[in-house]
Amino acid sequence: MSTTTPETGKSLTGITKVRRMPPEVSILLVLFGMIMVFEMLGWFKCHWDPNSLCESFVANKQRLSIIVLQVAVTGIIAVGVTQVIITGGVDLSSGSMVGFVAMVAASLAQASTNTRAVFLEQGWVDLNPIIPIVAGLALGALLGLCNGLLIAKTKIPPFIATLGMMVSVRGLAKWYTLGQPVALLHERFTWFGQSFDVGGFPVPRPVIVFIIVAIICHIALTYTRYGKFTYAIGANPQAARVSGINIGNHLMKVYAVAGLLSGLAAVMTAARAQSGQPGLGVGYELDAIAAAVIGGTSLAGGVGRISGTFIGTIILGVVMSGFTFLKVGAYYQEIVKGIIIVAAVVIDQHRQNKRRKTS
Amino acid sequence: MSTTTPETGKSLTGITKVRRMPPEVSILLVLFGMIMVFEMLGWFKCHWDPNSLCESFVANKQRLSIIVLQVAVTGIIAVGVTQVIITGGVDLSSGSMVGFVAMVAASLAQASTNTRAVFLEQGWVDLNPIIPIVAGLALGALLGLCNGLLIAKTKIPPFIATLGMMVSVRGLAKWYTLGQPVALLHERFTWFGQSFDVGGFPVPRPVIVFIIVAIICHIALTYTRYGKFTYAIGANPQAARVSGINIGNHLMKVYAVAGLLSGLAAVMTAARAQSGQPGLGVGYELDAIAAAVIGGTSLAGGVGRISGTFIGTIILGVVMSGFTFLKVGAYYQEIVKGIIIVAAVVIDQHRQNKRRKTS
Amino acid sequence: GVSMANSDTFLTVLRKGVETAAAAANQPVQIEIADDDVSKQLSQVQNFIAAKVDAIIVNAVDTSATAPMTKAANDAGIPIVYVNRRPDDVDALGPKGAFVASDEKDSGTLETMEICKLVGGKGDILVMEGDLANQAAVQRTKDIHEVIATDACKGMRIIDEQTAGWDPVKAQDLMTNWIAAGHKPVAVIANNDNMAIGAINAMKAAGWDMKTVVVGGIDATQEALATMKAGDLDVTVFQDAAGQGGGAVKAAIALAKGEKIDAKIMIPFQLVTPANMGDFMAKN
Amino acid sequence: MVSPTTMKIVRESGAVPGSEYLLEVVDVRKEFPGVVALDNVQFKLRRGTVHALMGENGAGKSTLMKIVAGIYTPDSGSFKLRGQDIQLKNPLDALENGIAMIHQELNLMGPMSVAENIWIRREPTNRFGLINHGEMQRRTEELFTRLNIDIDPTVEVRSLSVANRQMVEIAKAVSFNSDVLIMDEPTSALTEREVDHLFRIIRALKAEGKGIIYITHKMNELFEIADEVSVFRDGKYIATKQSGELTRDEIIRMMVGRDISQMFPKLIVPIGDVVLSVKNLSLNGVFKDVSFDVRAGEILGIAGLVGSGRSNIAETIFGVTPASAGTISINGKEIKMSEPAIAMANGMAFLTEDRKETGCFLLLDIQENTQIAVLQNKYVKYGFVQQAQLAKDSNDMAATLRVRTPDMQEPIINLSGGNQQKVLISRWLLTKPRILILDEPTRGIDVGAKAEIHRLVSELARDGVAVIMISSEMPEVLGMSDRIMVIHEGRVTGFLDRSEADQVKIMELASH
Ligand SMILES: Nc1ncnc2c1ncn2[C@@H]1O[C@H](COP(=O)(O)OP(=O)(O)OP(=O)(O)O)[C@@H](O)[C@H]1O
Ligand SMILES: Nc1ncnc2c1ncn2[C@@H]1O[C@H](COP(=O)(O)OP(=O)(O)OP(=O)(O)O)[C@@H](O)[C@H]1O
Ligand SMILES: [Mg+2]
Ligand SMILES: [Mg+2]
Repeated sequence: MSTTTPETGKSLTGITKVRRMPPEVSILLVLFGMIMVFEMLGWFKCHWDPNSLCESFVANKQRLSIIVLQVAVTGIIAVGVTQVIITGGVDLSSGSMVGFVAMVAASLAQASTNTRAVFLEQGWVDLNPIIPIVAGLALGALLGLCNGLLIAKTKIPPFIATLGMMVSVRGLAKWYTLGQPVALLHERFTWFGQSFDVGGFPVPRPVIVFIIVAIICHIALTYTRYGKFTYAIGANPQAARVSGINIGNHLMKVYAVAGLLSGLAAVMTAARAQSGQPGLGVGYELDAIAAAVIGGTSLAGGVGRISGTFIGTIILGVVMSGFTFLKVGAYYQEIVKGIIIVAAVVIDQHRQNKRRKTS
Repeated sequence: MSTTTPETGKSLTGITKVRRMPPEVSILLVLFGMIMVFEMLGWFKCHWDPNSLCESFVANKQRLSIIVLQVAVTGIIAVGVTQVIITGGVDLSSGSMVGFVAMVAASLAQASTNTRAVFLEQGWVDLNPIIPIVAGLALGALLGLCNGLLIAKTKIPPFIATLGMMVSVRGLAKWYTLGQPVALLHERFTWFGQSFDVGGFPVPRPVIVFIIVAIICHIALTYTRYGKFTYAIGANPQAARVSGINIGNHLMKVYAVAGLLSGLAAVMTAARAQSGQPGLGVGYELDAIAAAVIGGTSLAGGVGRISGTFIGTIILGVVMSGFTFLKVGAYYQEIVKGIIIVAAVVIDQHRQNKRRKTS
Repeated sequence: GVSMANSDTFLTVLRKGVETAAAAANQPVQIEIADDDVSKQLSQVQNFIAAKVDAIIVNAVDTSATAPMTKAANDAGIPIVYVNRRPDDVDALGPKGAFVASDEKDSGTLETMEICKLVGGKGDILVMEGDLANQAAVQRTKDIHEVIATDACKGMRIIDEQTAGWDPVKAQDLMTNWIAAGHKPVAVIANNDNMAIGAINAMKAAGWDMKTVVVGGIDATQEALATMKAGDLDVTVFQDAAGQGGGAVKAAIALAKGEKIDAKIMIPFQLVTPANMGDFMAKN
Repeated sequence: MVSPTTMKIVRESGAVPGSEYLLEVVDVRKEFPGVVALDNVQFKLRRGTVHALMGENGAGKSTLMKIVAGIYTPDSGSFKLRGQDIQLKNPLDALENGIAMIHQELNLMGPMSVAENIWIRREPTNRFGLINHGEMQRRTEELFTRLNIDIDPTVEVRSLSVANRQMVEIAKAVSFNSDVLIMDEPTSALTEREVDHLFRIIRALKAEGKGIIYITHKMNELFEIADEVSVFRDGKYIATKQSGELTRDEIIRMMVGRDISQMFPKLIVPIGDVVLSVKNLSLNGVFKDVSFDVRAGEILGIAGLVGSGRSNIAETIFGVTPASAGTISINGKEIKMSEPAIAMANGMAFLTEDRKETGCFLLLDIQENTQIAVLQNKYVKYGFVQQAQLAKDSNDMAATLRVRTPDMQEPIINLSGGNQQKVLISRWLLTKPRILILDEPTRGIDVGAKAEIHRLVSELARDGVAVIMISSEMPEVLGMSDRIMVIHEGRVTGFLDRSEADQVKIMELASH
């Protein structure tokens, strides 16, 4: 949470200085450790069972890109929810938002080839892809703002406010086309979900978007007033208020940003799925929160960094790909996944405490 | 985990003398208000659209019993999760526990008529219903204890610990019979899910269990040290520690109790559904938390009462039945449900503040 | 009153069938969705009984857990009709019970047998399962294994079998992971069309020629048929959702009127291939 | 080495071994990252004595006491209780062996009632093991009458003012009737009256042969109550003396290692015209019809007994608790103070009374804690924070106030109480306010820094800042104020000019 580099500021008294590594270091090690483990397991496997093809886990272009791609959407959401959690709140509605916004965006991105396009009568087909994208982002921001308003104006706990939104918005997603999926989207729109090739290396556009979003938000949280206030509110709302921060207004901003990012995630999902389904995004909110917490964000508020969340997200991706890599049986995957999530946090925390002691 | 924004105009020392009037009163009014509303809407409806049969909402034996029955299971879980939340924690794993425990209990409650009974070879069919019940409770308590151990020993946030359990235990539920449901249970077991008749009034056994559980836990929280410790830890862990409370040990107890109750809920569900399904209980954890918060439990910890949770649970039941009563379309139900959850909390909080101000 | 297992693409069509048929008979319907939760569905049925509906139509979340609902309805003397999925207690539905359904076992079998035919009964195949907590997924996967066990298809070998939870995006990711793992299947068998299409997207993204791999799904959704037209999807299975919905309503109304009707109406699955796809275009 | 449990049993059996010292700490060492909090310190406590600990902020007093109370475990060193070697593993061991502690930072459970807070873990139970609330109530009232505290045992602690919470802490500690009673700056939030009463309690305990460890930064208290004094400096043990054979200056020299003027003489500066003017300000149930002016360069002291409403008045003026009636005008312009932000926009600054609750961002580092308020209007371009410049200025500010820390990136939670207070003061000084409201500004601050702060405040006044200073410390109010406003139960009972003001007059007005 210390946002200036340890080096600035001369030691005030004769006391020996503390060497501070950024907290990401420890979680980064967890990530590497995990990759190593998969690498080794794969190696053993290939030696024991004959009919398994021997190949490296990470040294594989497609896998590298899928590892990130399959969590890019979760990651975009996680970047937003990290900010919410830093304020001491939580956002359970992001998954539902993905569902609803994806439906709306998709409905505006349909190709005229679709004889049952939602807005066929209005002739809203083959539209410029900007329209569904902007619509999606706007809708997301709007829904996020609703969260913010509820929390700021009515003072109800974010958990309950966003839980309500989670239920209602999922309802909206189903209601929008009465459960019908929205398919056959124009490829000028689905283009955003595809990969492009860089020297034989497939780079998925959602990944690029994820990285850009992460960088922007990292800067915003670390170097701007917006960021400072976000941390302050999470660390001690009363003190923040007495320090002249208008908590209500700021929370609305933060939740709107989170909503905007959910909207972006939704657009990306629709572009990838090449369709909108009311069921899209179920459970994404928990994955996103998990990514943030694995990355060192504290649900107590006041602590957390986007860089950590980024790594946390990658960890989730590695786990998923690792399972298919090792052909872990479908039934065991969930069991193990839960254990890994917990383990990651435990190891990370353990290391941090140790470092604190020994430094 | 959730720092709600400090109320504007609330003194830092807080200039409010808190009247000793039980907080349930306000939420109870919300409940009555809600019932009134449904009653009136139904009345209007019956006058406007001809082919709707005119009848009262509450003055209907079957409906009264189903209102409570359909939330009895959620309620039993909510009673446990309330205690967890009071310690400042949260339990996301209860839903998955219901799934897994229900499978196990059901597998031990099958009738010999079932040619594909899980433990047919072992001859474990037509067992005394005590066996599946005890097994279920024990398993629940054990899983809860795992939560407690994780949180007490590794000091990771309850949210992440129980999230991990949520994923893993759901995996166990599916793995247990590789997704196959467990059906054809012996009626000596399903008996517990049925209603018995009191003067033409159907009284479901799960409801009885729910009420008993609620009363016991209410006493435990209000009149025993177990209760005081629970509140103290949630209110201020540091203070609790310096007062000589062994936080770790106590948390383990609380989570074990929560697990035990999830196990009980699971047994009741299996008995009622007359089968065990790996998908049982999905999302129950959120309903339970919602019930607790609607009932006035604060996710910040240190505040909450079983009596409130009880009323909160009933409110959820009234909402569900109310929709069917008014023939609200499936798609609108979700939308409205979310709104109602939020509204209930808002109204309750609003009333409480008003009362404070004016006292 | 009508209680649907969930609101996936297929059941949505079925629901539409119910609504249109009801509208035709100007019989008001109250539709609830159980989100794949057995006890929720049971509660919904009990709520219907409390609301004294004329008849109850149930699209069972789990066909092995229909007994309590049947009993509740019978006790209240309200007709109950099971639609789409064949309840296990089919012979114990009583005078006021009926079902309009197809046998879930057929779908997976039809799909796999056709694929087996297309690949000449041998080669590596990948299986994409739906949500493992969901009966249809488990059943369809079981069918796949049974078909492959037959002599005709012995040559086929399942190299991996994973769940994508009915979700096209998850399916896409899973397929990409498989491609990354170097799998070169002759066929991909999915539990439903959504996942099949996801898999197709992934394979196309990886630059595979869809002629070289057989892909099968179930449901024959609009999107699926379009994909089939494009030559990407090779097999899907059609089930007359709308027809079932309508049939259920007719049966329900009849029972409510106290008329005597045949309590077992079977509506078979039909295999859809590029050859006969034309017949189904308009149906869903 | 005896186990805590055996020791406990021995104690309960009443067979108290007659060793000269209740408590002996030998060569105890405790390190925190970058800080040697305690460097092989010694400490001995006699029965029936009050032993004062003195030392600058961050000297290690609280740390030592936390070790004694079993909250921290020392890195090395031995520990004797009633002559027996013993190792306390947790607070429970300490409590059961007759060591109770009043913490410097209040440690109470807000949402629980006063009675519940005091008797937690010791609730009276009936024969079914159920808690007997009536009995608990009775015991609390009994305790309160004995200590002559006037607080309703059934109200939630969070609804009490800081001072009242402090009293609850004291009552709780006493209720253990332990042999060793540690008081870490118990009077920092109390006024003379409560202090006098507390001393009466202490003397009684002393008479019962109990040992009291008393930490304070208030010299006069020291000479009034302490028998022995131990002085610490930078985590090192300096010396132990009979308080009788010591003078103020000697102690200060031992503490600081050099001579300093321990009371800063206020600069007499020309008073400008009215900056802040308050008319008939009222807040339902707390205070009523408060009217006063503050002029540029003037320091208005607010005196009053605990719970008289001083803090609430300040809160209302700063817009934390909007008034129910009355007006606030700045430079003649009436302003509706509904949010602190508005007050700050009008050049106000407000150092709150409760460091932990409404001051520190405990999880954030010193830098963040220092800069948060000033970011409202300075050091920000296009939303970006001018970190370099800001770091330098905060650093200088911290240096002037002599904050004891490795660097500005240290989480403030790791600072000693007094050092936290210094950081909060620099937070507000950075904003260069024109109206400065200080609520117990030197609470828990050592003599050296106190003089420093008085100098700063007085210089601000010279530069034309209007200052309102709430203080429960008579010498401070008398020494610093140009005028003193006295509050009694939420009503202004009079103004005293610097010339006429003295302790007696204030007390009269404060308690009618
Ligand atoms: N938990 C901690 N982590 C790191 N450093 C700490 C911790 N607790 C105390 N310190 C450091 O140990 C030193 C002694 O702190 P301590 O609280 O004992 O001082 P003190 O004598 O009580 O000061 P004050 O008079 O202000 O209360 C300080 O430099 C403080 O920064
Ligand atoms: N949250 C609260 N609930 C009820 N009464 C309160 C609350 N906070 C303060 N009070 C009462 O309001 C009056 C003013 O409190 P305040 O803290 O302003 O007094 P004070 O003069 O500042 O004394 P001190 O600050 O030294 O405790 C006191 O009677 C106090 O007990
Ligand atoms: Mg201290
Ligand atoms: Mg005060």
